[in-house]
Amino acid sequence: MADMLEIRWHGRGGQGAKTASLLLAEAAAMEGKYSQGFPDYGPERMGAPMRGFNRISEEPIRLHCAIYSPKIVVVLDDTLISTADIASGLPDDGIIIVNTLKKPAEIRAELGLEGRMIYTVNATGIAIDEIGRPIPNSPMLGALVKVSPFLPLESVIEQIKKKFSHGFRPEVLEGNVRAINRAYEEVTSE
Amino acid sequence: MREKSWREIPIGGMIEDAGNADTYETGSWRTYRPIWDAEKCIHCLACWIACPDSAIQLKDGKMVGIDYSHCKGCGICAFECPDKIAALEMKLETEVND
Amino acid sequence: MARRLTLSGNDAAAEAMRQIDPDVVTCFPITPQTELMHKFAEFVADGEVKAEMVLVESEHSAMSAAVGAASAGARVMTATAANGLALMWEIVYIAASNRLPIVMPVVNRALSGPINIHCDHSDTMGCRDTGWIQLYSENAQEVYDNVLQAIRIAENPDVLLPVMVTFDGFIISHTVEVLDALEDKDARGWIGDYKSTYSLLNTDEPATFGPLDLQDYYFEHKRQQIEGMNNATAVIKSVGEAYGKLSGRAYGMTENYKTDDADYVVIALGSTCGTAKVVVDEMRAEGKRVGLLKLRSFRPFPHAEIVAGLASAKAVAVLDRSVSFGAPGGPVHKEILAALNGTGHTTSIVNYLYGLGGRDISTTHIRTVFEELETVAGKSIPADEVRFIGLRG
Amino acid sequence: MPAPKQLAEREDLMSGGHRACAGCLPMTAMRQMLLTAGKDTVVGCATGCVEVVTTIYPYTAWKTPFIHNAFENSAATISGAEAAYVSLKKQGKIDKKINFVAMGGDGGTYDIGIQALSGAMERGHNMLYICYDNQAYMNTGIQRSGGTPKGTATSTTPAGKVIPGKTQFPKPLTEIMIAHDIPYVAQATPGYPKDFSDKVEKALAIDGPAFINVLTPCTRGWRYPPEQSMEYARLAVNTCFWPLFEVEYGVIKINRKPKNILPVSKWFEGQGRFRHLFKEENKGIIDEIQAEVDRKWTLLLKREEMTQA
Repeated sequence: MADMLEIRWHGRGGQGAKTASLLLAEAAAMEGKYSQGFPDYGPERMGAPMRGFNRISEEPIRLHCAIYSPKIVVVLDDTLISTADIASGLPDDGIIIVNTLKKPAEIRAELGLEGRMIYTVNATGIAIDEIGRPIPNSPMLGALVKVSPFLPLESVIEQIKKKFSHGFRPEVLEGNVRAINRAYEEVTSE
Repeated sequence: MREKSWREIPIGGMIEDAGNADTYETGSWRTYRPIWDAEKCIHCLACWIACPDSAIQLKDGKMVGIDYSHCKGCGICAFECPDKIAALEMKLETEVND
Repeated sequence: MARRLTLSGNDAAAEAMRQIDPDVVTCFPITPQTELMHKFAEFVADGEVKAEMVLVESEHSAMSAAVGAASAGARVMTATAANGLALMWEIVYIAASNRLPIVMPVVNRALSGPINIHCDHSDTMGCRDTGWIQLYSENAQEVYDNVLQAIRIAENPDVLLPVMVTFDGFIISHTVEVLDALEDKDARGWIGDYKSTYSLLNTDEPATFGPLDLQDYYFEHKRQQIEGMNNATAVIKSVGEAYGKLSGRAYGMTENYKTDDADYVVIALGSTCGTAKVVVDEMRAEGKRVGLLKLRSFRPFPHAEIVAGLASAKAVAVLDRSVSFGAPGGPVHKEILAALNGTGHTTSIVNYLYGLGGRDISTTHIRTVFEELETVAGKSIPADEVRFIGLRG
Repeated sequence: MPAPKQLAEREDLMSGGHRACAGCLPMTAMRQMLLTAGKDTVVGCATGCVEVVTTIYPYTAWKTPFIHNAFENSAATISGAEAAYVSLKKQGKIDKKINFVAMGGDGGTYDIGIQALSGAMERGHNMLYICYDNQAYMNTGIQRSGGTPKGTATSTTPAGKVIPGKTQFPKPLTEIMIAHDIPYVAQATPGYPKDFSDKVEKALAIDGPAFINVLTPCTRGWRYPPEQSMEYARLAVNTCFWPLFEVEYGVIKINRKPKNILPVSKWFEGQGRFRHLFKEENKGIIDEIQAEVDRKWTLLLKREEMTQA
């Protein structure tokens, strides 16, 4: 299972962390990979900190326990940095991607973290511009596959199209696609 | 009815023979017996519609007798028979010559 | 031809239900079963199924209406979890006693209290003597496969018993993963038509269902039920083989994973088995002879497969995800001891209680269990010795 | 509309040989219901006297399909059977018209079964629910139910030195069913067979859920001589304790307005369960019940006038 990629998403209820993790699982499967997507479940409602998870592998995935040491952590809301233990279990070569206006170095300072790689992108801004709503999950998927190219951008976009082709206006779909592309371009490293 | 083995009966407690309670005789429950006087009877069927045991026998919409194999002797029939007609009378089983 | 899908366990069950397209589906929502029924309700709303969906006011009525519909000759399904299963419990017995082949996915969840929505097996283990067949599923793939097989098992004339297909709440029900599904025509061909022996709707041959059954016949009817459950073992195997020919995924009563020469064997059911297989592979790579015995069918209980699977075992860990309060060990443990009784097995058997209320069981935990087995081999373990996994001391 | 003469042409679908008490009026109600509904009728009954006495394995008194499931779920069980019918009909697998009748005693209806009943009515199944109300849990030994009248001596509300029988008025079940806004609700009794038969016929003809509350005197539980079962049913009507009325799509019609309304004490007299009420110290209870009966009867007359308008 050495080749298995594990990802943890941090967000608040309503920001789409669960949707993003499920969407990513589907996109990976579409690429012929094996995948899992699952959220933490509790009684929390809109606004509460919550987490989503992914496993992605070339081989069938048998593990059904919690993810303790993700390779990548995606943070949908930078206000979580001070409250959620976002670096928990992250190995030295792990990656953190944060939706924020701040620079990676500022995030590193806030976290007091050494090692690992930190990336930032203004996903909320992009979402407001392109989709008209501050839902950062789609652009963060774009940033994620840029930082760790385990999936082609096209397959994520394809999955988004599938997801939004039913029951959504075409503008929403197109906005999401633009948002993913922009985040893919705009995500910055240290 | 001979008690059957588990291999001989339908599964799930199904009873396939609708209305087979008919073969179970409750007539022995009686202490009083309704005696019907065909001459007096006006066939109003007040007894028949009230009988809890389907024991009033009809033919072509007219009363023809009492099913003593099921009649429990409750006496509703005689009570419901119009007072002026009085075609049904309850008698102690021990007093009735069978 | 398989269709590769990415679905949660709940959606996998719903997908199988879409293909089965029962005549009647009764339903009352309970976490973590809700999304299964949401998905099926979408199929109904979109006209993809012909099923009549009865949205009842309680689980008690869900099972009651299922009994009514099945008695009317319909193919019937419902689904529930935990407290919902407990509320329908009285009628769960009646469904089995009346020999109604109802199939019910049960999403395993801790049975209160205090109230908890996460996985353990206290709900279905509490139902193990209701007369239902119980198939436990490791992942979404098995959820889908088991639901399709359950119909054939339940409706087999030698069986005619209801089937619970269980899967772990959230761990399986809410995890999206990859599975292969049958093409619709293959699934429909597999399921076939259903013709019940009796039907309330047959007014020309009226029958009485659910009579008062006293000292003179009740025992005979229970004996028939025992026979149906006994017959189920062969039927589960033959259905599992036939399904293997159709789908490439064959099933048995158990999955004996690398147990053939194993010194140390873990016995478990549900999602934990997947995690345990990973540990078995890792430890095998390290040269350790370890294996997993996965119970797929808990009712009927797979005695023969267990005896075979433990043939070489020096020590065995039985993992229970529910408590049998006051009994020596959990329900699975007791059954394993009973299965080995009289077979001459001298294996050391240790009972572990784990995962109550959704407490995670990790690869590290399972590795520790195997390591502990190495230390107990050859020792006599008291039947009432229970060890705990992941419990704060 | 069927009177006994017309019903006599039909097949009696309840066999003799069931084990009900001599003089059991619930069984008379069953016969009358079946004569009206006919053979293409699926009947379900809650656990209780009727179910027990008619289906002692290997015997059944039912000549129609019959199902007993449990105590509290007669309405849910029949709603499932009806759903199966709808499904199979939709698929072209069945064609003929079938009636669905769910039943329960007052225990199985007023009390333990009210949730399933309420749910089935709300869902709008095309079925008739009949409560055969004998005003206590007779099957288990005459314990009080939510339908037991105030002042009644039962096994669980005995007429004691301190407490003179049941202290509460009965739950107004018929009114609760009217409040469900279903197409048809009625009160009846086999003591008036034509009225009851008319109501069953109407309820089955209507598309959607219907409910009939049927007062069925119980010789054992009420403690009167068995031959007087029909008479006690009629007395309940003629004292206005049990008005015969129906509510069709919200419009109330009183089916029998007694010319000489008798005092409720006339109905109580001769019933052992009310004997203690005639003691001097309990007279006030009869007055209280009479006042309540008067109030409800007056209100019913006004409601009839109001809804007929």
